[in-house]
Amino acid sequence: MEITTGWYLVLGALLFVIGGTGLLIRRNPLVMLMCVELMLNGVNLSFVAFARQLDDIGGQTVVFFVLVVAAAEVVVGLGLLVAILRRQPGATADDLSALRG
Amino acid sequence: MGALQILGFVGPSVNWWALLPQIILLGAALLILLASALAPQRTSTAFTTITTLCSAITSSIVAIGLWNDVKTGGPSSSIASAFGIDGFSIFFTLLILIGLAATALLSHGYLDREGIDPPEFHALLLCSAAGAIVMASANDLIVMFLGLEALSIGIYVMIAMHHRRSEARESAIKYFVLGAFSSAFLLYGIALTYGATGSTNLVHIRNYLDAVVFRDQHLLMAAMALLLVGLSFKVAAAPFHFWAPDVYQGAPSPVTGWMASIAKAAGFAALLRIFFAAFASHDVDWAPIVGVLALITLVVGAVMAILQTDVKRMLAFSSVSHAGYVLVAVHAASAEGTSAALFYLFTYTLMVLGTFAVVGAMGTDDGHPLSRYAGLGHSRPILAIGFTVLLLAQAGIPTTSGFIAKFQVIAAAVNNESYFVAGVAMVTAVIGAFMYLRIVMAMYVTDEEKERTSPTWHWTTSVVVIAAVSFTILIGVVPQLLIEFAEDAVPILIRG
Amino acid sequence: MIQLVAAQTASSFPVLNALIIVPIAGALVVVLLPNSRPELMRPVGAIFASIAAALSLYVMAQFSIHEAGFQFQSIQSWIPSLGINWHVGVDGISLWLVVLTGLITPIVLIAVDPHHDPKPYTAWLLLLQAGSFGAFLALDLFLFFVMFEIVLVPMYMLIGGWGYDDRRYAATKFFLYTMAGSALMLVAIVSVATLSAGNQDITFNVVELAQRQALSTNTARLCFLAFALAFVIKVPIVPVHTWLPDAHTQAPTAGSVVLAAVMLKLGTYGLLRFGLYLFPEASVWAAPTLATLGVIGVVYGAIVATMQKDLKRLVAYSSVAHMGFIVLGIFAFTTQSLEGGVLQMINHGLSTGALFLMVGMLYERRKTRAIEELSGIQSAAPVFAGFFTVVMLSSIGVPGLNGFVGEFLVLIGSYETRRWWTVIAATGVILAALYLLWAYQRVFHGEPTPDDEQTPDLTLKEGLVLAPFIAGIVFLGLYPKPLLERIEPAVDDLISHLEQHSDYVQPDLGAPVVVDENHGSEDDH
Amino acid sequence: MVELVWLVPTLPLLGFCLLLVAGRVFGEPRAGWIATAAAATSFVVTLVVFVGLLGKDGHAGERSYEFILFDWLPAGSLKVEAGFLVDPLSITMALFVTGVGALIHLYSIGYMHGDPKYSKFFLYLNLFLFSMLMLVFGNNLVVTFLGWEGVGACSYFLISFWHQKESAATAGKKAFVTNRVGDWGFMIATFAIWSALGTVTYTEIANSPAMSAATGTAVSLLLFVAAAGKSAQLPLYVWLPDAMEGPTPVSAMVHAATMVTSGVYLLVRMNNVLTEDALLIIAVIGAATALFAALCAVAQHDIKKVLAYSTISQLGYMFLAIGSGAYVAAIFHVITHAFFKALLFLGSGSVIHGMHDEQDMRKMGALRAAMPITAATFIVGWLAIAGVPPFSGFWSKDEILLAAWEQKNIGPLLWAVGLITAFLTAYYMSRQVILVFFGEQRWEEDVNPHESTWTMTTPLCVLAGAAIVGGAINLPLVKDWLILEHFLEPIFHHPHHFSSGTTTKIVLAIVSVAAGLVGISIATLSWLMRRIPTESLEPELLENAMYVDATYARVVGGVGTTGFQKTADFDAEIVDGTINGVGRLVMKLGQLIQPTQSGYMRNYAVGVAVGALAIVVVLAWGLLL
Amino acid sequence: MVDTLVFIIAAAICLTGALGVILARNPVHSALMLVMTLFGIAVQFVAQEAHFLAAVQVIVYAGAIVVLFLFVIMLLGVDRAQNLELSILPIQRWAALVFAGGSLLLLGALIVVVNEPVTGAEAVGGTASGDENVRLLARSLFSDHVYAFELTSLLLVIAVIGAVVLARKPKATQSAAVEEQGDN
Repeated sequence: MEITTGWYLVLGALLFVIGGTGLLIRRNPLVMLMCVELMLNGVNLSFVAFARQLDDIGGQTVVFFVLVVAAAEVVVGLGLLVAILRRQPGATADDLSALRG
Repeated sequence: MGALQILGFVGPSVNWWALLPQIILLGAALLILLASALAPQRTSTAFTTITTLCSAITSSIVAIGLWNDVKTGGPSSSIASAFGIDGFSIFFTLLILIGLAATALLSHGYLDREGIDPPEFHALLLCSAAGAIVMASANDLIVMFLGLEALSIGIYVMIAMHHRRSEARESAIKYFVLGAFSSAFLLYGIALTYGATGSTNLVHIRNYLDAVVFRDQHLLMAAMALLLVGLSFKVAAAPFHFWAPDVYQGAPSPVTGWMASIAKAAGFAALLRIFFAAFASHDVDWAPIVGVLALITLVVGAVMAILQTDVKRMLAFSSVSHAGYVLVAVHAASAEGTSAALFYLFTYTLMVLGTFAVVGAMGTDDGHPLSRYAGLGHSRPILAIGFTVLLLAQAGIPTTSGFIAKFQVIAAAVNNESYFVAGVAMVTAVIGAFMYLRIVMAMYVTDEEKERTSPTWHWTTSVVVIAAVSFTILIGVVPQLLIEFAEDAVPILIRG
Repeated sequence: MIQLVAAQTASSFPVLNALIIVPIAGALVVVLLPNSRPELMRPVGAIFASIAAALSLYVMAQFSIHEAGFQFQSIQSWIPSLGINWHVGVDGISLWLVVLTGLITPIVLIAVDPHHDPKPYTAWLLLLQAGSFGAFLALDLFLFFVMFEIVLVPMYMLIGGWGYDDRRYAATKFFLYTMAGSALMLVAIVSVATLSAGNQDITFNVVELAQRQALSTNTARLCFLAFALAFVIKVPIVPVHTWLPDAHTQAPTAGSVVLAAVMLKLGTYGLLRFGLYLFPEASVWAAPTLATLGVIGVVYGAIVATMQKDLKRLVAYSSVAHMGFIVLGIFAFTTQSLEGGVLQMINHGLSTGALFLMVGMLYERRKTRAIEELSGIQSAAPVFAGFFTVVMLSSIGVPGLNGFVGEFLVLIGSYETRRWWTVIAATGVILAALYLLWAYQRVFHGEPTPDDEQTPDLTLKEGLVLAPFIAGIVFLGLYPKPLLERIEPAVDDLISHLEQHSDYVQPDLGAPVVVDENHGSEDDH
Repeated sequence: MVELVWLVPTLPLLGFCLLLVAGRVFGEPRAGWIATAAAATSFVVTLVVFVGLLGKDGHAGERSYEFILFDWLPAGSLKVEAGFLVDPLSITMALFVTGVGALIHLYSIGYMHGDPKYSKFFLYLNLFLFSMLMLVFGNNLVVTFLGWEGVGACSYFLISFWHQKESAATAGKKAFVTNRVGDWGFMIATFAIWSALGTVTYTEIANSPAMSAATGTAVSLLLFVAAAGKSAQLPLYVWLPDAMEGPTPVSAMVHAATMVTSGVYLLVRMNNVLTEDALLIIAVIGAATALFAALCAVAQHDIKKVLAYSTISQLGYMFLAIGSGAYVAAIFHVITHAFFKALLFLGSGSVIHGMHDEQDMRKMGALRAAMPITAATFIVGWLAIAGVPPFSGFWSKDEILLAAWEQKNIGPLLWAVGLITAFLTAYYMSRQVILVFFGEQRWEEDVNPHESTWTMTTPLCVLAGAAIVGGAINLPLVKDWLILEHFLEPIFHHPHHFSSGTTTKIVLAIVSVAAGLVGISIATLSWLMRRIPTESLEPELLENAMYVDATYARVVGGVGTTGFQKTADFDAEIVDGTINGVGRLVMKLGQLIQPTQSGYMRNYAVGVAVGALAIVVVLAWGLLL
Repeated sequence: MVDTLVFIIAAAICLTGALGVILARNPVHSALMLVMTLFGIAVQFVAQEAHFLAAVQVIVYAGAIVVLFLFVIMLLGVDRAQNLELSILPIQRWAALVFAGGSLLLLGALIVVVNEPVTGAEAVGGTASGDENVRLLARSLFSDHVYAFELTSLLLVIAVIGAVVLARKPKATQSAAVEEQGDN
């Protein structure tokens, strides 16, 4: 059988969903960050697939920017985590729930 | 660039004049950083504040110039139509610059009090302001996305900069994780839009949607849905609002003000540009769902607000219901509705900045319990009356800008024949009013007349409060000018 | 607003705008007075309020009698892009309410001592006066709504700032209840304006909209209901009246007086000016229901009043009963009933206002409003008792005093179109005697307790404060013609408007059977 | 001369104003004299007007003059003027109102001696006189209503004049509220007349075509309700006995001579709208009241209570007359009754005064020696009311009985009731006279009763005179002697004429006289000579006025109060509760969704994720279209 | 045929990696699983003729980002195994189930209804065909998307500032004395 764009899209979507689910079920903030990365990669894959389908380079260009954004987010996110875990070692996402109601 | 030309490459034309506001802000940011890096002793808050203010003022002057150009020459776009220059973008540019100036003034006293490094704070403030401007004037989804990230990431850091409070860190991480999560959705929406229309450029998307009749719309619809989700998160519309109260409560007050006013405004700017301008041809599809979101947001915001005991949380929920109001205007999917939304955002921004100015000044180590405000009417009558005006304006009492704003939103909804939405909006306004009245009551109706320690007060704060109050009342009495401004600022998509 | 007044179309002095501006200016002046001179606040405020009062009297004097339309009109463009104008004018229906508003405020300012924070107190009262003027004068729906809402704030502040123990609850309830009522009215206002725009440009001009009558029957009815909801809550009509007793009881004396004398009228006035005028067909359609509610209010209010233990609550419920008469009169649609209704608004303002003043004076003396804690006041303070008696009789509706005139016209007018409603409503006069006389007996008759014996009698100042009320009560009771002849053209105009836009036809009342020769022949209309 | 009519009410009004302003300054006795002067002059002026009226030709309808002061309530087609109507009826009423009134003013000067609120009393009296004259002279229903309510208010003030006494205060309130029930009828009647005839002015009503039978009857009955309220007929009479809490002159003037007869006046005034059916009902109720009240009077111990019930009973007579169509007879009785009842009340007042405020007849007796003038005059009054010829009471009562006899439907029955009442009247009055003035002395020595001052006795003598010769104004013996009847003729739509032959008249007269004498003799036997055991003559039932009042009190105090209280609670709990409930409901809703704000960022993420999913599904499948 | 095979294998790698990321108890394992996924995606890029992107993907992601992750993990020593059962939010799992299941259903439904090709749109950013992928990329990067490109610099500046600010130890003056103090 011949692999159409749809297949790639489905794969991307699956990655996105898995990432999302992971963020919901994991409470280790680092892993949650990874899950976000998964989602972004799913999106990247879709972009490339579309680019291919449309025979349009724009889609690939966009992936660059996504990479940058991902990098920036990770840097800041990890910075935050470092700042937090320094004071509350081993804190999980659920431990950070003083603000509520 | 020369070498590329040899390769037969021609870069897109750049309207530097139009870019100038952002460039000024970034320049200021870099200036501040350099100064702090090179200066031997700790950079003074005064310096950074003044720099920020000056940049804000100069770029708003530029923006006003641009406004005149647009009025005469009509809207245009620049850099391969990635960047739109129309009344809409300039409207928001000005709004953001006002917010920037106000936040700078608020932070001035605050940073010294809390021992936060001014250079980084103001640099980040300037950067996220630039991001917001980009978001508002982006003609391209990717540009818009980048602007949004710049705005948000800046805010994450600004929140977390308050080293000494665990609440600050908690709210930072919450906002960060959820923000990243939702921006992933947004990005996916962009991807699907790209797939469905073949471009991320709004102009192209608009033209394409006008021209083509889809075999099946699922892809486009999914795209719209995800874009809506991403942006609804930014503007804190239910059910994507959960972060707002916690984050607002934990964040330093100036940053809270910035989030509640400018982040929201920029989010709505993007929302309007994408849905009202680009997806105009499909409003029958998106308008209803926006209406539903508006209803949920209004109700949740109002009903939750009246349960709160912490003033900052109250205001957080009230800002949620305000988002609901703007959504009602968006839901109208008409030029009238859009200008109503713009008017609302403008007035709301100033109200909320003034409000958080007071809140910031009233802050204590034990948060913002309502009791903290007891007797304020007697201990600081001027401050109290100003705060009262701002609160009543948020409640939408006449002769304040808040009422005119609500009125226009209702008018837009009614013109759109969505009477139900309008009715619910008004009813929730009543529910919300209860919350504002509680604060007013606390200030004026005190059983014991015990004199309280006056809040730590910096004159810059008073400047903001006075400006906000006088603007609120002025616009409440003679709104015509601002209304015309908003009417001229309805977004227009132009190629090249 | 200021430069709008400046932009007045010259011909005549824009007295109505001045009416609204003067108190606001007064409020500003008072706010700017130094805090070190608290004794200045009320006199200065009273001066400005009195200027406004004088202006209102000027309006009354200049008002041309046999003219139906709006007089002293002044229109300035306000928010052109929304089709909103600053449009004020006065006709026979609003004239006397304006005068009442003008006169009441200075009196209460002089009469009632707030005991603390005289500055904000004075300022709020002045703003209240300005807002009330605005609401009665507005001929632009938007402007009216603005004024209708804005008056809530000063009253809220007065109750909250100078009220009694339970003021928090009362003030909030008052504010939210009325605001909730007017919430839907705003939607209706916009709907009316936009839907009747058609191909013409949108306008909020009441006169214009009333002439267009562009709404479909059902839309008009829905809008009318939205308006009516706001107004019946304000009136208030049973069963949405419960904010009133709380507000009245907790409010400071000045608040109670203005609330009773002026603010409640916003409801009935609104029903007349906007309900009947904008939605004639819908009004006729809803008339039976509203008239019924009015009658229920008359009887129910009286019954509940009888059982009150707090003097202020009792008066508050008596207000519910009296306002019920007005509503009945309005929705009986006859010249007499409408004139009676308008007149009754004034009468109720005088008598109930005076009652609240006196209850306030009593409270100042005895620091209680509980009926069972008072007795034999008449022996201790005969003059006070005498004044109270006069006002009470007026409230009961004894002929020769103003209360009777209004009630009588309302009832005789309603008898033709709403016979059985009238028969029941008339029992209200029995109940009124019951609850007031019973209260009077318990408070003023009997042997005074030791504390009561100390009760000082009316001071000269208080007497002077009450004098205008008494004078008005007696004068209106004996010679209401000056009012009636100014009210009548407007009322007839309204009725013919009703007949023109609905299937209602006013029965030809009292066609004279004989022309008696002793004096001029009857005038038919 | 007739034009002077405006002075008649104005003078008492002036007196009122004068006393209102400076009553305390004048003090005793000047205040009293001022008031009396006002009343007296007003009587004189009335006489002048009367003479002026006599100057006109009665049958050419010239004896009806209207004087319009000003437009009172001009509203559209409704035209209500403040105006006076001078005609035989109003002038007749005015004459005895002012006359008797003046005398009672004079009497009060002595009676109220030493009262702390001396001037206030005369203030009220003058105000009352003014209101009463407005009632009488009003040229339309509304002005009459003004007076109607005015006298009501004044009687309220006067009854609760000594308001420190709980009973007095209550009695005043009771009087006003009960009267209000009647006023309700008055108002509705006015409305009905206006909507039917388009006018409320008497002259125009008189010239109007008749209303439809139903309306007519309704109006008549409503008017009768009004009259029943004022004139204390069943079932609204209950206030009158309690009204005796007021000072005795008040009882004499307000509750015997003048105010209570205004009901009669109203019906006579409106005679042309009264329908046959209504008249029958009026007659029956009148008769019933007469009998009932007479029975009650039999067993009273309070000297004034007896007179109070007797008043009710006599009023019943008057309505019996009206019901039988004999308006003249009614007015005639009104006048004579005014004379002798005022006389009796003032006499009783004099007795009470002399006995130092003792009102219980069981503590009196043999007072004729102590107070001869009082005794003599009182006896005159007694003979008059007992219907002994030639005293005035005989003539008027006789005419009423005759009219009753001739009543078409149930004449003889009504007559019989009237006769029994006459018998009872004679009995209980004799009982009173004997208990008070004759028999053995039953008061302690230290009381030493004394005759009253001349200001009090003069009125007694004058009234006594009037009570003797009062009948002369309408003697049936010769046609031309029926002065009153001829005088009043013009105002009647269907002038009433007795159809019976002379013999019938004479027989009936004899019978009634006989009844009276029987009553007197029984009383003498039982109370003076003690031949008949008296215990049996004062049954509990009658002593307590057949418990009617008690029943009312129980109903009002029981069912009424609880019902009202229930309503008040309903208002507080249900109506207000609902509103507060709405608020609580909103709060509940909030608490319902508050858990979503759990503080766990992963929970919040669920909101985003699931929300996104939902929106995608909704949009992709156009679920909202 | 070959590309089918490639797709299937690569897809398998991606999905196992992804599942590994979210299911591994130990964050370190998660990180490594993430690397695996990223490689799989790189392969897919190649299959889509986005050679340059594939390279960047490997270098930036696997090379930089994941290393950063591991670095932080080690730095903070949070490499403890985390038991999923310990999750204190019971409803959370059901919510996740709803999301995952719902999304999969949605995806399935879309696969059924949406028929190839998924989009009817046509190229605007210039063809992406074949060998000179890099040149095309560069051209589009510096023409159509130059503004976005410049914005990334802004983003990176913010990231740098943020990293500095957050990583910096708070000045001893405050940190010791008024730890956990201050207004907001």
